[in-house]
Amino acid sequence: MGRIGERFESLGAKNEKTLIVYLTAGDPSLTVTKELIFGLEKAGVDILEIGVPFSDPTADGPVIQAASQRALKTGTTLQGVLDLVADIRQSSQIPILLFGYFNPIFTYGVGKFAKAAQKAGVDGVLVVDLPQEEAQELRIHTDAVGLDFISLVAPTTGKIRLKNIVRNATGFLYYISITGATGTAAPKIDDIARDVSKIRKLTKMPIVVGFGISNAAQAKEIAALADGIVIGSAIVKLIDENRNSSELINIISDYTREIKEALALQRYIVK
Amino acid sequence: MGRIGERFESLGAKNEKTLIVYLTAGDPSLTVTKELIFGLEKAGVDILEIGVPFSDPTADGPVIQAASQRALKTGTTLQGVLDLVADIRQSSQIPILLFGYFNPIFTYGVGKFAKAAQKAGVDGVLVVDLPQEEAQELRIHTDAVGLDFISLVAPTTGKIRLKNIVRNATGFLYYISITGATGTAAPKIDDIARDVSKIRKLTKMPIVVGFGISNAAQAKEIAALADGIVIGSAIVKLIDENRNSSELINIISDYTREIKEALALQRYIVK
Amino acid sequence: MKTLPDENGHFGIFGGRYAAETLMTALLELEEAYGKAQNDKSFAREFDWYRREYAGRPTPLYFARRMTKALAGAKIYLKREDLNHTGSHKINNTLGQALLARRMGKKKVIAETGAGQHGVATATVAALFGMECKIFMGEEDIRRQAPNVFRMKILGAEVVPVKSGTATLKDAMNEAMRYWVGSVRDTFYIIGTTAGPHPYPMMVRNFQSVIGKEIKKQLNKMEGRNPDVLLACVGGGSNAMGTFYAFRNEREVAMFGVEAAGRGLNTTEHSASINGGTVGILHGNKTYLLQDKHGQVRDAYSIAAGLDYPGVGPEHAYFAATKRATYVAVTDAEAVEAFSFLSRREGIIPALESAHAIAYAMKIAPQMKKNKILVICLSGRGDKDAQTIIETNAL
Amino acid sequence: MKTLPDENGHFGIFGGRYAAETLMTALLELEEAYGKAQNDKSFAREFDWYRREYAGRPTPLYFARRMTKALAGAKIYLKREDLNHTGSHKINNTLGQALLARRMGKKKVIAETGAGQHGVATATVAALFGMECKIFMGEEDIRRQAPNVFRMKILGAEVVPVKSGTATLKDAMNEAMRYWVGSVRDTFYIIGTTAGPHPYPMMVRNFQSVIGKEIKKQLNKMEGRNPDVLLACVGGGSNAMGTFYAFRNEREVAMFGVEAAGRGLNTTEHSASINGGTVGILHGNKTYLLQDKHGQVRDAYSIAAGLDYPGVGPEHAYFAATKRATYVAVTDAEAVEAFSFLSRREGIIPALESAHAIAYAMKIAPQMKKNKILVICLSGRGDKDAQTIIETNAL
Ligand SMILES: Cc1ncc(COP(=O)(O)O)c(C=O)c1O
Ligand SMILES: Cc1ncc(COP(=O)(O)O)c(C=O)c1O
Repeated sequence: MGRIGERFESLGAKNEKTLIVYLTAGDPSLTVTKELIFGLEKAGVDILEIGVPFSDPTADGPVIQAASQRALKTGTTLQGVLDLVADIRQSSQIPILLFGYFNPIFTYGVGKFAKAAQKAGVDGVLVVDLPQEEAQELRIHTDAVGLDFISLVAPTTGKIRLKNIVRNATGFLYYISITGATGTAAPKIDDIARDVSKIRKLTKMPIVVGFGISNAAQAKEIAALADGIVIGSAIVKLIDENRNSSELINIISDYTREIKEALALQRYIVK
Repeated sequence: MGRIGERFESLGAKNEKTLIVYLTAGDPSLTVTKELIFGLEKAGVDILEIGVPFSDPTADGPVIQAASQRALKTGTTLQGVLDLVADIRQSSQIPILLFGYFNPIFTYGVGKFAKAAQKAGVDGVLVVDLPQEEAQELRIHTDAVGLDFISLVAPTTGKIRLKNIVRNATGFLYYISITGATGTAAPKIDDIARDVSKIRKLTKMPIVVGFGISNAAQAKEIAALADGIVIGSAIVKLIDENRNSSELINIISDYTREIKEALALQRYIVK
Repeated sequence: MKTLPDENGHFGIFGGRYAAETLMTALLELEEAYGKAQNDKSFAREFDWYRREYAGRPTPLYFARRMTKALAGAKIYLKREDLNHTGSHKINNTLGQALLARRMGKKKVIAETGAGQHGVATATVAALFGMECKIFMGEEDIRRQAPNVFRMKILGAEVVPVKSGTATLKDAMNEAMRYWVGSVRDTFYIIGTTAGPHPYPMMVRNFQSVIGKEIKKQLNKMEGRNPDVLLACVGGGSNAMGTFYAFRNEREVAMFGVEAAGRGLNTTEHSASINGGTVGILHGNKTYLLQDKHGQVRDAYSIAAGLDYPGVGPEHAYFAATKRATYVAVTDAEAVEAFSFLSRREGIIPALESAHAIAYAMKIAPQMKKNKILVICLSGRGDKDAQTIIETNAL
Repeated sequence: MKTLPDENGHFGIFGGRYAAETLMTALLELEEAYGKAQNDKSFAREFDWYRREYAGRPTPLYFARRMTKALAGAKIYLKREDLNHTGSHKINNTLGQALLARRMGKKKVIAETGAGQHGVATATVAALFGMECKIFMGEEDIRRQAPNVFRMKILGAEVVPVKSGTATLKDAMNEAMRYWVGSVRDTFYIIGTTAGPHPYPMMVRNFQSVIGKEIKKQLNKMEGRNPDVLLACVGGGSNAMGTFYAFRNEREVAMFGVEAAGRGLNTTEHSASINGGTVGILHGNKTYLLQDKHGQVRDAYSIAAGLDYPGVGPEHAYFAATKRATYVAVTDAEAVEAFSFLSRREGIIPALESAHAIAYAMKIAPQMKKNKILVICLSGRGDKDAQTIIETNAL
């Protein structure tokens, strides 16, 4: 079991929900990303989802699109992100997931990538445009080096398909809480409750919910239905709004801490 | 025989060439047209060709088009032109030919027109867009009241057609000296010589040449080949250029006199 | 019905050959050449080949299901002249005349144009047959119909701006005739509608009559019978006469020609020569004209540049006088509404000219029984009218 | 040649279904619905009816006499897709997809567009079938292709301006996919070329394959044999694949796909994904892409907005890799020259996209023997390109 699984296990043992935070590597620069990551870790984030910028992020809403564009403009590359992870690993054991699109990985070379990622200290990958039909191309390499390959489940995912996804899943299941690109709508609690319980019937694997969660109240409410949640666009937006502020790290940390605390309170609530 | 035939006869007897001058009635106004006509008569013009303005003068070049437009703008109508002729007849016996397009006449009423024209003292009509194929519609009325119906012969008129035209002609034959709208090109002497002699072989009727003659030298040269010439666009242009001059009548008279004198000299030249 | 026109080009009291003597020989030669071509199977073969292989004929007779449903009356078919090469019925005629010009050994052609559709169709056949081409167009129309001006230039034609009069179609035709008077020996004048001196109205009608012939054949195949009503817009009248002609002797087929009522028949701003004009002579023929009481031709007006003409083909005048066809008129506003209606109901953007026919169909179809068949000539596509529609703020 | 793609939409190493999980169910449903439609004669009948009666098919295979003569080599035929309703081959595909959408009970359609031709063709079928329609279009393209934007609006479609990236086709497609991710339950995405995730490349190919089937039939009737060379421009590749597909197993038929070399293959300003790209994944499939060494997709450039795309249909990638077809490229300047050449020689104004195919024909036809037959797919008409040509000062 890798860092991701361990984290879910230890939090689960405490009946605590997992907080995953997404940020785009290189926005506003890799140096700041590194500082942000340390800040987030201190603020209590459980798993980091580091976005590898891509020129054509077709599953992302305007906030993450813009972040990717900014990151690319400052020269961020997949190699740069791997180097960043390696650098972080010098002083931190926080579980790290790379989140992105297939083309930069394909161009890097799938085999080479898996090895380099593992060596840098990456724990898992989530490739938005690699559904199970195409996943083998990368998985034969990531599985070989023990990287988790995180699968997405959408509200539109059918029954049979869901079974297959669950069967092949590693790490955790990522349930997309809206039918839409990242950050483009507010999740509906009832739908999430229904879908998560469907998934739950099929597997004991951790289930996290992401896409569109933007504040502590939402986070609390949704986390109650699953094993964890992902905050993405909300953080990216906050980073952008405060890019020139000397307080950037504090602002992000405070925001994150608030959410983490909201989640932590949940363990005292009877489900 | 009407005034037109008599004029050709008397000039022919003196071996003198006929000078026909065209002007657009109502340009710049019917009052000025009347003064111009008296001036022209004094300057020695033999036959007057009075243009009845039409909105769509498709056989006229830019100079006469513009004159027609001006005349229409000042409210000139066919009735106005007939009244003008009647007015002139109070004091003058100069042969008068109306020149124009069929529609104003048709709208006036062909029978009514013929009678009114005859009564006003018009001697002949020349309708540009009434070739022999359509001429009967008007001729049954103009013939009935003894108006000359002047026929055009073009450089493009074929042999058989020419014979027919000549057979039905009254007054004189009007040979168009250019293949083009009025005033749009300079006539070619050799072509005129050839064509006029062709016509001459078919008839004893007077032949005049018009379209594009603009100065005394040309007039003399062309008149030598025929029984007379028509000056049109050149006069209309001169009227327009001097419309605001108190010397207008003198200028037009002088110009005309010069041409008339050039023609008069010809009788001393052996043909 | 006897075959018209007579040998001098008369349709009853209409038509004829009211042309300057300079042009008469050319008109007679044209008549003769056309007569020969009509009797020459190789001309028909050639013409057919170009119509089929180049222009894309036959055009479909399309059953407009959603339009029919929306109007809840007669069954509506659209004759898709908009699908012709260059986008309107005009090519049917320019192909015929250009082939004739070629037979007559003429290497230069001229034409007048208003909307630019006939100009484009002429420039097109001139390019196709390697002829020199001059298009006369009013300066005002050049402004209004810029895309078509550009197409003509791309095709290698010279566009001659006409400044006289109101600088629209009538003036362009005046100027083309003047130019022809001066160039008649080597130049063929391709007139764009069933107007002008004989033999043009007859010849253009015959070249366009393929429209009605196809309708007859197609509808008989689909419905086993003739239409009850034919509908077409009338500018000079070539698409309407092309639609009507094959049915002239079939009394059971009612025919409606739709004129442009512009800002209203009760104003002076319209182009409804039959509904709002009187008999007169213009551009070589006798017909209904918009004119004042002195026989001065009035300026026509319509939102559809191709209908913006103060006369109408003499055979339509004859059809109107003898009541073989009925002539009605629709306003700018009705045409614009119909333009939008057809675009949104059928995905077919009609030319503003054709939209006049659609507009009239919108009036009568609902009053017709469901078993009645209404065929509309969709004379052209409306791409060219984008600018005009923008200016109406109809969107 | 075995039938491709395989059941997962792969053409050799190309193609596939690299799509977000949210879309997967829709893609699978689409595949299933399309499979059913393929086996349903009533779908074929319906599709045929609309192609014939509405779009105006079959389009002529026109023997271009004057072009052939001018180039003094192979006999040249033009497949006249420009004569289709809306002016290009795009309607072949949008009709097919809209009929499928109707079968699937979807009442809303979306599409991306660059030149606007696919947008117009989509807005058209949406109007025809009474569907709600949104067209995603880059702001830069909206500026360049104003007449088409206007046509879409007239047809009742909403044109959604896309500001992201370089605001051209790639970005419009990104945005359409994003919108689809959010609306997939009731919305059908009509992709405009042989790209996108499986089953689009296969489905669009099949819908467009009518082009080649007609060529085969028409040429065999006229010449008794297959062409020696097929030529078509390649943007996403739908008109080219439509042209090629019926001949894929006839080895004697050479095929050339013509990419846009823009300002030159040695610059970064072109759209030649096969000639100047490397393998990658974009918009749901693996293919040749213009990209940097980090796998970031580069901006494409071409004077022809419809070719201005950094990818190419996966089946073309496969044809290129297996050498079944040859992919070449011509520059903006060559295309503009060909645009003018065809306009003036044949009276046919080609789309700037199609002019790329003409330009390559101008290179190879003179080197071919007179008894060889060259068929060019004239994918669309050039009316839409007036503004662009004005800006080049080519006149
Ligand atoms: C599409 C279209 N329809 C109709 C007309 C009117 O001409 P006609 O009455 O000769 O058919 C025109 C003239 O330009 C036109 O372009
Ligand atoms: C006329 C025309 N040809 C070609 C293309 C390129 O597309 P494809 O390669 O899919 O045929 C386009 C795209 O807009 C087009 O409009």
